[in-house]
Amino acid sequence: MKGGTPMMRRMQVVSITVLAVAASVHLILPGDPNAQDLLKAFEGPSLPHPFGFDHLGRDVFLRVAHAAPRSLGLAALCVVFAYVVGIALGMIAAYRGGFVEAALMRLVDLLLAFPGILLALLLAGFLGAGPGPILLGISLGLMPQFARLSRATAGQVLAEPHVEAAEMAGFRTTAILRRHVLLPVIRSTLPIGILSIGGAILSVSSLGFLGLGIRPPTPEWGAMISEMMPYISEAPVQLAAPCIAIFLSVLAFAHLFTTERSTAVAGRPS
Amino acid sequence: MIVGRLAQTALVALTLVTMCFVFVHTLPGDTALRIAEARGGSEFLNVGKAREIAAEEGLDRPILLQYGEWIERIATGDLGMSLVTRQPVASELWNRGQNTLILGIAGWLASYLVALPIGIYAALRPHGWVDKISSFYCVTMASLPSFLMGIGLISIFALSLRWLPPAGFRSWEHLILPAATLALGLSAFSIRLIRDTVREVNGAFFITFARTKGLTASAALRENGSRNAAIPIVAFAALQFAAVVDGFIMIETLFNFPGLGDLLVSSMLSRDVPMVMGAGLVAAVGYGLVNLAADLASLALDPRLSQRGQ
Amino acid sequence: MTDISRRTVLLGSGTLAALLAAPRWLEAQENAPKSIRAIQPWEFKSIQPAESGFVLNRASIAEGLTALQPDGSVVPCLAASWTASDDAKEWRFVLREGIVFHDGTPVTAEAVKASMEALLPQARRLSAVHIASITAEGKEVVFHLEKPFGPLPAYLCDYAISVYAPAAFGPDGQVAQVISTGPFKVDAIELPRRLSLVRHDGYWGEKPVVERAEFEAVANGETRANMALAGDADVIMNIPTPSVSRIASSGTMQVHEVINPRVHALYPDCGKPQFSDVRTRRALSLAIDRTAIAKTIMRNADLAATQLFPPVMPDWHFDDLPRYDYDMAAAEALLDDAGWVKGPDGIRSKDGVRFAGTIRTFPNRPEMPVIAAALQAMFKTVGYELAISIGEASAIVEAKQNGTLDIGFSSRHLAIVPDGIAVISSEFVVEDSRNQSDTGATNWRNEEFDKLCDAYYGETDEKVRATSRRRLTEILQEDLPAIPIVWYSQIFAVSDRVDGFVNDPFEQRLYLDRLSFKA
Amino acid sequence: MSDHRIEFQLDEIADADGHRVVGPVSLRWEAPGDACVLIGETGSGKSLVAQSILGLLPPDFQARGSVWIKGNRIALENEAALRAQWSTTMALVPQEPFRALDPTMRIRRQLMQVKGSDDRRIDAALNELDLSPSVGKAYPFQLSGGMAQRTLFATALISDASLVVADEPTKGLDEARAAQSLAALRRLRAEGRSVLVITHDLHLARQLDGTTVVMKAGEVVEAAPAQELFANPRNAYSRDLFQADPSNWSNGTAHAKAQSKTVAELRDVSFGYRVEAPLFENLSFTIDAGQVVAVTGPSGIGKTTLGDVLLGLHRATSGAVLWEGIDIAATRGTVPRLRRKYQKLHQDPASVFARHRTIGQHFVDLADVIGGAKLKERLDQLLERMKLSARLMERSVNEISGGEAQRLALMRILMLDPLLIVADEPSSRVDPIVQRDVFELLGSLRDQQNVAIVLISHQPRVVSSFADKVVPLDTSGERA
Repeated sequence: MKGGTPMMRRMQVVSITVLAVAASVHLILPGDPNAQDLLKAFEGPSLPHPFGFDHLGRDVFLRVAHAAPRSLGLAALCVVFAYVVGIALGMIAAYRGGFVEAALMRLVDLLLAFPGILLALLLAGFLGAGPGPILLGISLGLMPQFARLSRATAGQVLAEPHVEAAEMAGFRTTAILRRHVLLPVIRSTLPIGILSIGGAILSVSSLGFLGLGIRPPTPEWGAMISEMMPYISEAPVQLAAPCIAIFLSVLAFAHLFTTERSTAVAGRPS
Repeated sequence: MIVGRLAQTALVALTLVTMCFVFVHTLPGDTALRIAEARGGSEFLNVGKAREIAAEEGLDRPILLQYGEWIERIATGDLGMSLVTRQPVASELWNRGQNTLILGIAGWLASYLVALPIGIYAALRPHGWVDKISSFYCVTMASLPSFLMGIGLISIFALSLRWLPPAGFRSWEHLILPAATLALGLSAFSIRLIRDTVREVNGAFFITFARTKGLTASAALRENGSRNAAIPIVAFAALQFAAVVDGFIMIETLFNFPGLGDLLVSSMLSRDVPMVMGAGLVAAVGYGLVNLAADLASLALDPRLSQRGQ
Repeated sequence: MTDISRRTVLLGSGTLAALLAAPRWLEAQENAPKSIRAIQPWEFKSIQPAESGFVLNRASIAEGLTALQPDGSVVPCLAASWTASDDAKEWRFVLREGIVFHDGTPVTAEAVKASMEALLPQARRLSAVHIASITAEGKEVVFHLEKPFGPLPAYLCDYAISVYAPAAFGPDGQVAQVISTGPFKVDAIELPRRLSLVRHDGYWGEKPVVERAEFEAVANGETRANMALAGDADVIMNIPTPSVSRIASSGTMQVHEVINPRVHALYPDCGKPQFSDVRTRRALSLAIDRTAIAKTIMRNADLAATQLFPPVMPDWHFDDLPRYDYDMAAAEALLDDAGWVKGPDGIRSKDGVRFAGTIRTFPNRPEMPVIAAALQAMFKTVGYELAISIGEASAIVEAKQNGTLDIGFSSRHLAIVPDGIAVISSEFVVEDSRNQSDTGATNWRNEEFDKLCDAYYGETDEKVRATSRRRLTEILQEDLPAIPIVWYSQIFAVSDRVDGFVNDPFEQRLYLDRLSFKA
Repeated sequence: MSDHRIEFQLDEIADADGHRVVGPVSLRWEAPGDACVLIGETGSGKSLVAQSILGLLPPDFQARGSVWIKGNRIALENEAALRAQWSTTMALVPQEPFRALDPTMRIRRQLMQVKGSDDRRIDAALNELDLSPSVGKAYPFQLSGGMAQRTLFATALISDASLVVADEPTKGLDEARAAQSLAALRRLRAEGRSVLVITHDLHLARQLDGTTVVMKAGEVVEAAPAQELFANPRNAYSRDLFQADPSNWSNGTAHAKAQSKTVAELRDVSFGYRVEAPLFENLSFTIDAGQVVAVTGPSGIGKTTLGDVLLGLHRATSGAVLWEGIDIAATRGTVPRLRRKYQKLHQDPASVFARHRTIGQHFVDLADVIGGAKLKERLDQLLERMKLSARLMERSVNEISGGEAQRLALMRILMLDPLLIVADEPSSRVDPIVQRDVFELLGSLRDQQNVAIVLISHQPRVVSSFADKVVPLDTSGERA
């Protein structure tokens, strides 16, 4: 996170604050996010209940707050999983070359051809709704870009003389990969990894919106939006709250690593 | 290269279709019962009826045999009949595929018609107001899930202003909102890429050197820049086009658009095995063809690729 | 530098214009004569009457010998009249004069007989009738039954045995082409979503006012609500309740509501230790705040179920039946009585069995998962832990088959055959040849109930039948093999452009033929 | 002032903070076809001078001064006015030709872009520079480095420029190709174009025979006509610089030991990448301990690959490589032990240290193969012997000078107690003074530790003064 203009640095501080608050605010809030009181349904915002009540009389603020660590955590977990597997595959492909590389990269192409939502949909049917299929579906969708990027970087680094020098010194392969290749690969892919968390939040909420998210009544932003959609005119605040939560957290991840180029790089073919 | 790409496409398609097949068959739930429900509705479901369907359609035979038969049929170009509608899969795929293709092309084209001028202008006037506004736009759009964009567009243009229909596909007006949803999402990334690429090319030394030959800045950029910038942009555009398949499921659901994504999901839910496999095949082949087109475009644009073999 | 971007802009707008001008093939459809556009939620995946006949009847394409009126009465349709023998084993239906099929061929007794014979094997509800044979005698179609069967005219309203022309059937005996007798005939079918209708000029009754109609399936309720808000159709069926006030206030379409012969009910597995004791079923029923659910979720307090059958089926609805109370204290007391003890987490258990289970429901009717979520909280208060599983309806049947069902939450149409006995026997009578549905009560058996049902079919004395109905509903009320939650109201949005809308609570027909455009 | 005279007066070039980094420099071309040559080591500011005259200074730099050309005075502050001279009075022949050429455009079209260009002029220019007309149809990537460099000269020749600025016109080129660049510069002069050449190639400066200006740390230390300057440099730095040139090295080091022990041997070795024609075939030679074997030949002939085959980094297509008489392909068991004894001194010494790690970490790694105790002992010894500070160990490669990198790279190899070192173009990327240093070190290694050295170079001048044995690689692949 070195460098950047003061504006960018300020944005980073704001982003980190937003994410930290989002991830922890539920800890200090009293009350059960699933507690319902049908008589309070659609009650508007008030001071103790700033986002009002939903169609089942549940406190929307509580639900948004409790959904945050789950959505953010799940998204981050998807990326971590995809990232670790992706760069491992990428580095192995680059190091081994030949058939291994060709086979691994065709596998990656195959995953790219497979629509991520469809994969999650299939897996949800297969494993039942819940975090498991979301994790697998989204991770498998994200993994190819990390594998490709890290293969490219690892390929470049492996061609550098310091790797050759290390090989000539007779070091073990794992030592060479760890000391000479891993860090440059992480450096070149980590910003995109962090940016992808934003995308993963979008995917998690999209799946939630399609009804494939976490089992009810556990709160989840996408599911909350789809639940509140019919009441758009009656309960606009209750609908807007999870929308804004998604928007802000994705925005926060986007600004964690804003440089001149990074925004576009995330979606860039490698 | 083309042959290689085609072979790869065939391989991807086969694997994808096989995965679809395996998935549909390993999904929990009784296939025949699902088909019975899809045919006759959720009420008065009957296990006996499901058994009849299973016997009629041969669903109780060994899975490998069913798979083998499908592969054998596909080799002769026959996609079979839908288990649910009992209509030919091919004609349904053709109808839906057409719709999806029209939607995809419209959304994709619209996004580039907007992104190209904005991206180029922003690149030539860095830190100007177009650059700033477009950066803000990109970050904002990239932070919104596509379903929220779609809901927003429906609320404004269909429900409040009543300019455009909210759902279905009966006229070109029905195309505007889903295509716009698609375009907004795509342009968030393409504007940035175009801006960065054009800026990079504009700063390349061969542009400066061309200017030392006596060319004006705009002439140098036009003559030496456009092709160099086009290479990564075209590659990215093709990648985005191939990636819209993912967006279709959401957008077609949201707009009740009779396309391939919607078909894929509904046939998956109703366990319409031949339809799922057919749709998977079309998706994979489509993806492969788009990539092939991208390769050909790169080949045409980048002499380093086309002349290497000579 | 500017000339580049200007050039690109010009190029861009040119292409955009070309793109927008291109789909003329789409515009052509808009220039077709004005037609009525009706939207309903159910996709039609086939043209077989047993499967999608409800759509063909609803769209006024197909008709049967008898018909069900919006007021619940069974009236002559293709049959002008009918008579039954005293033992109710021989039924004669006299056909109307001069009726023609959509293809212009006359409707003869032979044709009706052939159509009946072709469709009966698939028409599962009709298997309750035990038809020995059908004969065509002049203008009469005669049904010879093995057992006496009083409610036959009501059973003949079933869409699965509407009458189709001889030319409609393919060589395999399946319907290959939709050729029936209704006021509209099929112009084009695009499975599973679109049906184009054109006026059947040879119709025997009052001919449709408009020449054409479009009948379209839009499965997503939200989308239907949006279409209503945008005024994108003339009649829209199944408007989701939350959108009603919005549509009403938007002024584009009128909202019509009527209570249907339909109920949303829980089907607990009475064989499971949690539910084998009727006290536990009663306790759960007591824990349900039906009024709150009806008010906040269904948006209509009148929909809180007081018994299985809603008032729209007066023969089967008894105002003086004891109502379902909402009484948490009584519920807890019943459970304590039954030996279910609350644990530290507030969930009860008995003999190591946890008072917990999964409710299975499906999202086709969007309010059902919401009701399930409401139940989840209500049951938790009395110590029952409910997990929710939302999937396809067939998952309930399957769970029932393999014994994994705890509670099914389904919606049931009570009057596809207008006599409630059809649904009662198929839902609650076990090991009966008439039980053609696998969606009903699970592991519940009541001998008195079975006997009463059996006798009801052969009974022709209306007084005896009324007593039986009373007793049957009482048993259901006491023993709760199904726990009704709410009834259902059909909500239509109807465009201001059209006149003549008929609101049929039985969902049999949309009466598109009565609609006309306002001048 | 005469219309033909060109005069350049640079008062200073200041950086963003206003500090002077270069200047003052004044150059003058009395008659058309005159040449000025700026020489000096990397970082002496000679390239900035060239950029200032063309109005191409990097954004943060600001030049003060003026240039008189064709009777006009143009202030160096006025970049727009300088740019207006492009092609009509001034032309640039940049270094790194592949960055200067549009990769997607055929050469002829790129030449057509020059103001006032036409087919006749292009044909004439190509002809003058010994380029075949087919070059016009080629894309840049299809050209060799030398050809690409000459197409840049062609743009200058086609233009009307009376002053051509050539930046490092021989950088990275082998001797034969460097000679072509020299010929091109002479052609330009013969055509009446005045030239300004920026180079660290003393040979080029001497051959071009114009006014030669020696720069150090942004300042001119000496300026005189080439013959005079080279024959009799007055400034101490100039003398140092000239002394370091390989052609001035004292020949024949005190090396005459006849060691019989063979460290490595190549037996009928051939190598080629899969589809292409083999780079070399049936090559055989031996390398004895304490011997210097030079591998020479033009660029791209496979010298580096030969070195890699010898080091076991590439596997020979046929034939055998033997280390101490053991075939490295056949006997896997003993090879790992010998592995670290066969080392390579890379072309760019800094590149053997990963940028993301400190220098010290690279040395600590060696404990894996030589053990922790030995590591400590040798490290201290070698630091002293190489006259290097222990503080360097904490720095990353970006924070050390080229000379230090060279010594550290060599030291890293010595830690492994090598039998043979392949030195790959050890002089091509460094300034003459550092270059001489390296050779002195290598020489002492050979003498004191009996290390065999394989010297890969395209500079016969370097080789002749140092090697015991020469293996020329050319298309025939014959051994000496």
